[in-house]
Amino acid sequence: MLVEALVLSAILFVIGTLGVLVRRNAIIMFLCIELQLNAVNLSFVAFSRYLGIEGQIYVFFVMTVAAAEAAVGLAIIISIFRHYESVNVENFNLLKW
Amino acid sequence: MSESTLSAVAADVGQVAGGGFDPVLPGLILLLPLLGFAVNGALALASGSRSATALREGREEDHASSARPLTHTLPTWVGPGVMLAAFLLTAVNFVGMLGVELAEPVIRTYWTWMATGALSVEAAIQLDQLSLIMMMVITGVGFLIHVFSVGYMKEDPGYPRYFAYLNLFVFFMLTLVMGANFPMMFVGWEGVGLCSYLLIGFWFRDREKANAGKKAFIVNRVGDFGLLVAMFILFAVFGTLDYQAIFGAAPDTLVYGGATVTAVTLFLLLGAAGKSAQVPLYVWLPDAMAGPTPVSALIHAATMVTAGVYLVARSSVLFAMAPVGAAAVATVGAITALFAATIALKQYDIKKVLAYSTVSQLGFMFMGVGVGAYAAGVFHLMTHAFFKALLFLGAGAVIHSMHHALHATHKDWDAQDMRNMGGLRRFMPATWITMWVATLAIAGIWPFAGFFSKDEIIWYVGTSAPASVLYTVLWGMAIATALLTAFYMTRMMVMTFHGPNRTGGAEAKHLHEAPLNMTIPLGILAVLSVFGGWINVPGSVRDSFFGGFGLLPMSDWLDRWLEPLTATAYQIRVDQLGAYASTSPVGGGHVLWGAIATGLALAVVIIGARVVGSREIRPAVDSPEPTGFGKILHDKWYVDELYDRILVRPIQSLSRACWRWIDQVIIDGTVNAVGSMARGFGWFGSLVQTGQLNTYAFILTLGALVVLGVLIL
Amino acid sequence: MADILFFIFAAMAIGGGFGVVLQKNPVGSLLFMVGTLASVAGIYVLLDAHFLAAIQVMVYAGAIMVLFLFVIMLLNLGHDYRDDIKSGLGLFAAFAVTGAIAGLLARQLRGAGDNPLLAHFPGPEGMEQLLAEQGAIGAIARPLFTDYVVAFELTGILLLVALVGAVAIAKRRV
Amino acid sequence: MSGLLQASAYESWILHALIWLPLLGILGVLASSEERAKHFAFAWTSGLFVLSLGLLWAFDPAGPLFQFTSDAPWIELWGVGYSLGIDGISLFMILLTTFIMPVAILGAYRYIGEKRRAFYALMLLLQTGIVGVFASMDLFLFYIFFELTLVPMYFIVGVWGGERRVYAAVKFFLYTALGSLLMLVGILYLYIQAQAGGAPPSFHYLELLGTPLTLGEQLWLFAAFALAFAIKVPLFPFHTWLPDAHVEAPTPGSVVLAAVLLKLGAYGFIRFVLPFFPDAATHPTVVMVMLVLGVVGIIYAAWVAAVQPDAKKLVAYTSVAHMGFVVLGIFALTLNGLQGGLLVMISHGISTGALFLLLGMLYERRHTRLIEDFGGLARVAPLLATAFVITALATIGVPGTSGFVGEFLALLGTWERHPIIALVGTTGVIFAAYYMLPMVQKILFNELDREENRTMPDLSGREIAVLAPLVALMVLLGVFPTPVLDRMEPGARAVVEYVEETTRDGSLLEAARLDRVDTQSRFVHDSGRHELLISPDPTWSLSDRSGAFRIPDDHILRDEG
Amino acid sequence: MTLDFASNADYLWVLLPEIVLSVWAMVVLLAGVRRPDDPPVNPEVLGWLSLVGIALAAGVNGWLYGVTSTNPAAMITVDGFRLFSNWIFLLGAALTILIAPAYVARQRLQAGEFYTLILLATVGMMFMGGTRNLILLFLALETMSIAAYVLTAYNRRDRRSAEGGLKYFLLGSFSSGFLLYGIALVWGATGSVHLPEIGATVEAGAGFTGLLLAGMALLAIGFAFKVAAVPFHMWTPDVYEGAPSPATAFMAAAVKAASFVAFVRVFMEAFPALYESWYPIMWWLAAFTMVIANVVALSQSNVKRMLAYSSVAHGGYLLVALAAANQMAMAGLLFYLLVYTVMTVGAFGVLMVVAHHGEDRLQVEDYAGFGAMRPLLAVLFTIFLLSLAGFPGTAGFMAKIYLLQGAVDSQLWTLSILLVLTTVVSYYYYLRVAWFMWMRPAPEGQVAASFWAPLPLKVALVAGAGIILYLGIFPGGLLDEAMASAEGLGLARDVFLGLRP
Repeated sequence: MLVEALVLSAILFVIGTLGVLVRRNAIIMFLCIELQLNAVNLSFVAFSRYLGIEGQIYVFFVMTVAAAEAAVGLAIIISIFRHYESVNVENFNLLKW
Repeated sequence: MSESTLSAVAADVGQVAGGGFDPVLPGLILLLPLLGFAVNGALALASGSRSATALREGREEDHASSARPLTHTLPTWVGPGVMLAAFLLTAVNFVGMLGVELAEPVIRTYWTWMATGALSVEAAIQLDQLSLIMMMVITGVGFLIHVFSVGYMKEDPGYPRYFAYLNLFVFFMLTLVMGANFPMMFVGWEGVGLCSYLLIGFWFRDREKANAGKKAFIVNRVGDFGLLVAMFILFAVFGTLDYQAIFGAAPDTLVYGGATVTAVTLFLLLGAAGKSAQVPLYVWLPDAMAGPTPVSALIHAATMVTAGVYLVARSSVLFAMAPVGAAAVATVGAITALFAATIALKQYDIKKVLAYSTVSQLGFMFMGVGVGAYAAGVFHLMTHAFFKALLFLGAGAVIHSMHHALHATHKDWDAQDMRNMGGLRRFMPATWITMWVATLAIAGIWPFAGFFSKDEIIWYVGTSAPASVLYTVLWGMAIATALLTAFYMTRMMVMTFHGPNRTGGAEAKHLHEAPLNMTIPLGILAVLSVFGGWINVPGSVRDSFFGGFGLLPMSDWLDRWLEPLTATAYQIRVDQLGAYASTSPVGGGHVLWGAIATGLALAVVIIGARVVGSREIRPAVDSPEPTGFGKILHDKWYVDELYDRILVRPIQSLSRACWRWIDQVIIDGTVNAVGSMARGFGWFGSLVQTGQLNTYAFILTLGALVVLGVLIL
Repeated sequence: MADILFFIFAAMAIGGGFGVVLQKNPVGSLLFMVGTLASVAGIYVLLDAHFLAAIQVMVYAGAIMVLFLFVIMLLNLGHDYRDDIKSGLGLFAAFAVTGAIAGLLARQLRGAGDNPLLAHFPGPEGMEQLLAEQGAIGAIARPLFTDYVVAFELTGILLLVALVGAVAIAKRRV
Repeated sequence: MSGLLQASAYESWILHALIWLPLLGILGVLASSEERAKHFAFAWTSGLFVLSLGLLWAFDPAGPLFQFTSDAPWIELWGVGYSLGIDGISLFMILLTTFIMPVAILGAYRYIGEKRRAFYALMLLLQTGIVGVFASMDLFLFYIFFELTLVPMYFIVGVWGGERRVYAAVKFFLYTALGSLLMLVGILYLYIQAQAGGAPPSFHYLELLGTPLTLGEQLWLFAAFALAFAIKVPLFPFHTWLPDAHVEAPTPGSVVLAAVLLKLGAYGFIRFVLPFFPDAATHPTVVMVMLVLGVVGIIYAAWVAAVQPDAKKLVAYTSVAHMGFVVLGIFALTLNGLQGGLLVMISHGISTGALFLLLGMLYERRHTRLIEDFGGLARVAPLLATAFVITALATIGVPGTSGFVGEFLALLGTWERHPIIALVGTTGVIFAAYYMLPMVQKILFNELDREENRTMPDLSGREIAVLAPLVALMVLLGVFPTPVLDRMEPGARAVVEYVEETTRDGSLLEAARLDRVDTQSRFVHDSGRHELLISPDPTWSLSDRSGAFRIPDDHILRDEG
Repeated sequence: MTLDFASNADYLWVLLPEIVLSVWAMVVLLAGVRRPDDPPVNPEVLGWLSLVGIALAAGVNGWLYGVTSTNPAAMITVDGFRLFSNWIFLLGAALTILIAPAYVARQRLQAGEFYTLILLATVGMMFMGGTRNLILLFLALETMSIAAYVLTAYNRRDRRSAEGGLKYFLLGSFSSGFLLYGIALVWGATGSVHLPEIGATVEAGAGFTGLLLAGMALLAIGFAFKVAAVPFHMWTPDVYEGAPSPATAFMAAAVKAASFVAFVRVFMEAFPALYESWYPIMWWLAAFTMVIANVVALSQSNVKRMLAYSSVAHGGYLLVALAAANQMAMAGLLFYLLVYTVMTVGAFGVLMVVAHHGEDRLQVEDYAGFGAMRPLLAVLFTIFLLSLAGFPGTAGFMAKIYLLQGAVDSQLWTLSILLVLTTVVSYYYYLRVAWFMWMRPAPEGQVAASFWAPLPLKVALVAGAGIILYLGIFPGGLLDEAMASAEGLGLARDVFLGLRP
């Protein structure tokens, strides 16, 4: 089941990546990033079954990070929404070139 | 430096040279003109500053109206004074040398000039027969011309500057002939060129004159290039540049007629041709007449332009070893002589006639030294110095007078155009007589100096290499040139002094004889033009009618005098080519051909006087432009135009092209293009920076893919 | 049985993932995400990580996703999704690149089960034993507060940073 | 004199003083008022010049090759030492620098109107850099000083320059920096190679000397070094920065640039390129390329100079031509050529420096540099005209001036090996007249046809004081260059002979592999006139590194991903 | 003191600098708290207060030199590399705090939180430099990153700040995902997240190579993003431009330094045996980064953005050290980071002065006449620019030489030449600022008073310039220190060249 889980993890990771590439809604992009982290967590868990319980602890930490990121990220999104009245990243191109 | 000067003086005083000849203060001969230069130069700066101040205040300095300041009276004494002293010193040394058989030159070394590695060039002077003869001519004629200049240049605001330059010139000329090695000679060589440049452009306000000076310098530099290269080859072969060492080792080191010596001689010839205004580098000399006339007399007739002859004579050993080189010298000389003579036929400017005449005569000298008759070449050099200086000074006196006359009436005629003169003999008889003496001398009429020197050259040209057709041709050219010379000189004299006066009535009143300080030098030179030729009369001639059946004081004196220097060359020549023939190419000996020559010349003079005298000459403004062949001659065969077309302009265009295209477009263009490209790339690169998050993420992912791929695959 | 369950969960997770990416409505995406998280939680259970499965559902799906939803609602983003997904070349390129990455990763993962190293570790049996001995929570808690105490403390700082940061940025009045 | 020098332990402190005292002077300049800064700077640099004059007496041509040596560790980790020492070559380069500096500063009294303190501070900084380059015996130190000269010059050109000053300054900076940075890689390569046998790291000149290198390596390194120096010299076709920099630079900047900065390049060739890479430097193709570039530079630059409407640009191009002679002299690889090249460097420094000063004086008076704006100046400014003419003559190498001796020796030396090249190069004397005389004529002679020029003042006392020593030196060196030649000869001879001996029988590598100590000592021993001894100073005594280990060649340049 | 980590209490000692700084951060946070109606606390005071904490941490860091760890399995090391990098972070933080107050005051930012975030980010960095555990590394990295995201978006009145923050946050988290995935795979391949253990496993060939390579690639990607290597640099210019200037300075200097330190430690301790595999990656990253960043920087007219590209370019130079992977290069990297931190913060300090302590005058044209009006500041700026350009006499030169030596040691000729060539390119854009500053007249109406530099900023600038010049002339001691600190790292290249047994 290890390989299967890993492959699933990879697929989820890539789907997350895909989401970041194709979505323009900042929140959804962030959501996709969360999906990536989740995918990695799956890898950790899959490995942990063979390599020991540490993997689950790592997942625990990753979740913490994800939560922290969520807090800050959503704060930033709120902040930018106040300026642009939008979360569509295509509008955010004051900084370029 | 101070130590060296001290040791130089010590060398002068203390040492006694071998051979019983003890030169008296030879260094001082050099130093005196330099001293004169220093004094006059300082005065010139002072005077220049004063007139500059005047100029700034809005008025032109005019010395003629005000009393001559000290800066103008002092040069009168300093300039000629140092020359007199130098001449006397030279004379003392000359007399001292007369009494001894000097086989080796006396060399005085003052300090080491350039020494590195194998090369060691000393600041040394060499006293031998050749250099002393030259020094006598330079200081003697030079002194006379200085005296003449006092009168001639009196009213010129640049008077002290003039004497400074003149003194400096003499210094360099003396360095040229006294130097004991090639580089020392080269110092003088370029130095005289420099002074010539400064003096030709003396009246630099006139663009033409300044241009002439520049032209002289640049053309001279072409010659200097040859001389430099010759020195390089000599150093590469001999490892030294001292005369004694090179000439002593040359016969053993070099192969007769070998490529090396031929190359050396050809490059030396290039150098000599530049300085002595030989084809193809003669073009600067006629233009050099832009300078004050005494300058023309001193530099462009008597001394500097003969440096080439001196060089060939000095390097006689080398030329003797290189038959091709020697033949080239003779050929160049013959072509120059004939060519210049034809141009002189149709010139109206009195100085231009003399200029081309000088070129022509220098050609004679080249012929002489080219065929190995070094003594004859030097002989003609000497006599030519006398009569050509005389001619120039005489012309100077004429111009001086004409200038005054025209100036007084504000007539804007050319003071040098012979068509504006005529009948001047009434106003300036002394000038007239002395110039006729010189004319007869240059025409080669017995017993004037030119007869002996020129005919000697012609003789040697014809008899030097009996087997060679070349020399026979040259001989014919020489004779033809001699006849042309007689003609154009006569033409000049007639147009200037005879016939009716064409200056105009008002002007004629102002025509006058030159002052004493100008006529006395003329007189002395006239005497020399007569008797100067008597020092080197061949024995057979001396015994004939031409020598008054032995009445002449000496025979072959110069030949014998120069023998220590020419003996080696002569020996090589005899070994390789055989001795000179005792008859001319078409038969007949010295005396016969002497008679023929003088007879022909006399005939030409008389006929010429008749022909020219009978022509109606109108002032320049009324004269028609010459036509036909005459125009070609008048326009000097269009050589200047040719040079302009094939050399000067192409180089200028090329220069401009180099600048505009290679420098600015190709090199700078490339550099700037690289810069612009980099910035362009930067701009282009920054375009990826769209500000779009998706794009960024995409590129990031793409990068991730690449990294993954590279690492995994 | 476990395998069948795994594949069911996996399919759900993948489907949910694509739903997240391709659903235009943010709220829809969010719900798909919850589904995925739940599926993954199921797989955690299959992989003997029961505690994590619970946390996953509670913290991730429960707390974090609600936070997202809260923000979406707060910003009233229900309507702002017309050109929310790239189309055309961009979409294709994104699929190509991510597909290639997936391929590469899959290629590398192929033999993971045959890792010789695994022989040195207790493996699933050891894991089950550990869980049996210490319980799902104890097995995690013991190393977390001993071996990984430093990391644990660091998460404290991390959260402090997030806290301070979020407040500093998002609070309405300066 | 020598007693005084001995009593003050002159040789132990003079080089340090000459390098660092200018920096100290910066404090003085900054502390003085805007008005006084120039006086202070002038006094300070003059004092330094007087100090440096002692070198003439203290330097013993018969002594060891490198004198006044000192060695202190600086960055021990890399084996970088604060090592100083000069031979006859650097001696005169240093003297030239210390001499030109006060002259340039005095000449700039009126030219520099604003931000004077900054200007003189930069000049002093520049002096530190230049003297440092000439006095360094450590390549690292050398490099630092070499680069250090760029910054003050950049600002001097850029701040006080003419209209296109920024372009010129940047071009100057980037051009020269490009070359020197590549050289830096070369230096590091050499440094690594020298350690290959397990020797301790060192950047010391004598330690790096004789590092065994294959011909291929030598050619690469030669290229890296030569590019740096060729740009600096500047050699055709890397010369285009020079006219721009010269034209835009303020007078003192031009003076220093022409007089000293260009010499850094030629000095580098002599000091580093030839002895370090003898096989490459004597490789027929390389030699031919360098000589041809030199000759092309001589003629091409002369031609281009001749058609310049801007007098300063004209003079700038003449610098290129002159440095062509230097390159000829260097790559002729003969003693005479090298000595000639060195003398051309000195002479060019003096005469071109003087020309720039003169043009600067004209510019101060008329605010134009176009030749056509002048004419007939000899009448209103005879003193200036006199100085100008003498300088011009020295520039075109009329015998009796310093220019001649150098060019003569350089060409003579070139002829010994490469007659055709020398022949073509000699035509440079013709073209020198071709570019210089028309300018002289158009500026000084012809009719005084512009009203503005009629009221132009002649040289002031200060200007005379600036020009007089220059003119005097031109003549003095032309008449009596022996003191210079004598002192330079051991250095030049050592270079030539070292190159000759290490390349004899085909390869330096073989010889060097067999006994490196021997090749090194050959450099410091001279079989000729002077008995040259290694300095007793043990700090740089040569260590035995025979049996040098080398990385196989296929490891070199193998770093593609 | 010798620590064997038999008890976890030893971590208290070994983490003392971090603990001190964390505690102090909270102190600063509390000190900055005011009721809404009260006037805000003076940022300068808080700044000095923060500096005290940094000084304390620095003191403790110095004390750590006397501590040895006997347990190689400990999560936190006390090797020279950590301590040296701590200096860098502390210095960067201190300088940032010194230059920040005027900006903070003028932009009405919340000073307490601002400094707290900087200090906490520094704590994260110090963990990054000190840890050998990948998970801890990840946490530390996130601590630093999240603080950086917040700092970027900190100026809520400025939409550019918010935009930069969002971009940074999204892309940063995105890349963190890669990094984390890399950690997971490496753990899966080797069964350990402890760097020396991983290294040993890899060297023994015991790990599973397929996973390992993928994991290593993902780690490289993650770090490449953090150090802004081309093509993972896309966020840098935007974020640097958008962020408040002190935050930019902090990110460009310390954040980048921390990322590099972690990058180096991971690859040097865990994967030296795989040098041959990852070396081409570093090579190409370095090459691309140097070339593209420098070239693109040429076309920037906004100085802040130019400095952003310049920062990317410096990352390229540092990557050369990574490609060289020998001790010399590692020492060079440390030295370079230190110098780079100082000069970057210095440059940003002057930039802020010109920009009115805001985001107003950032174009290069705005520097016209600066030299005439504020010569001293302009001289300082020139020194920083020259140092950034790597000019002799400045520390930047010594640093670059150090890197070059490392590269040359590994015979990376092409990279070395690329490095110097791109350095020449960089001269252009650095000098361009200098020429506007010195060689252009000031626009009408510009007065010297509009360039206002408060005391702390001056202190920072003078100190920075002093350090730059001192290290440019007497770098010896610090070079030795860096060399000693890099002890044990950088064996990778040596192993491969066969120069060492």
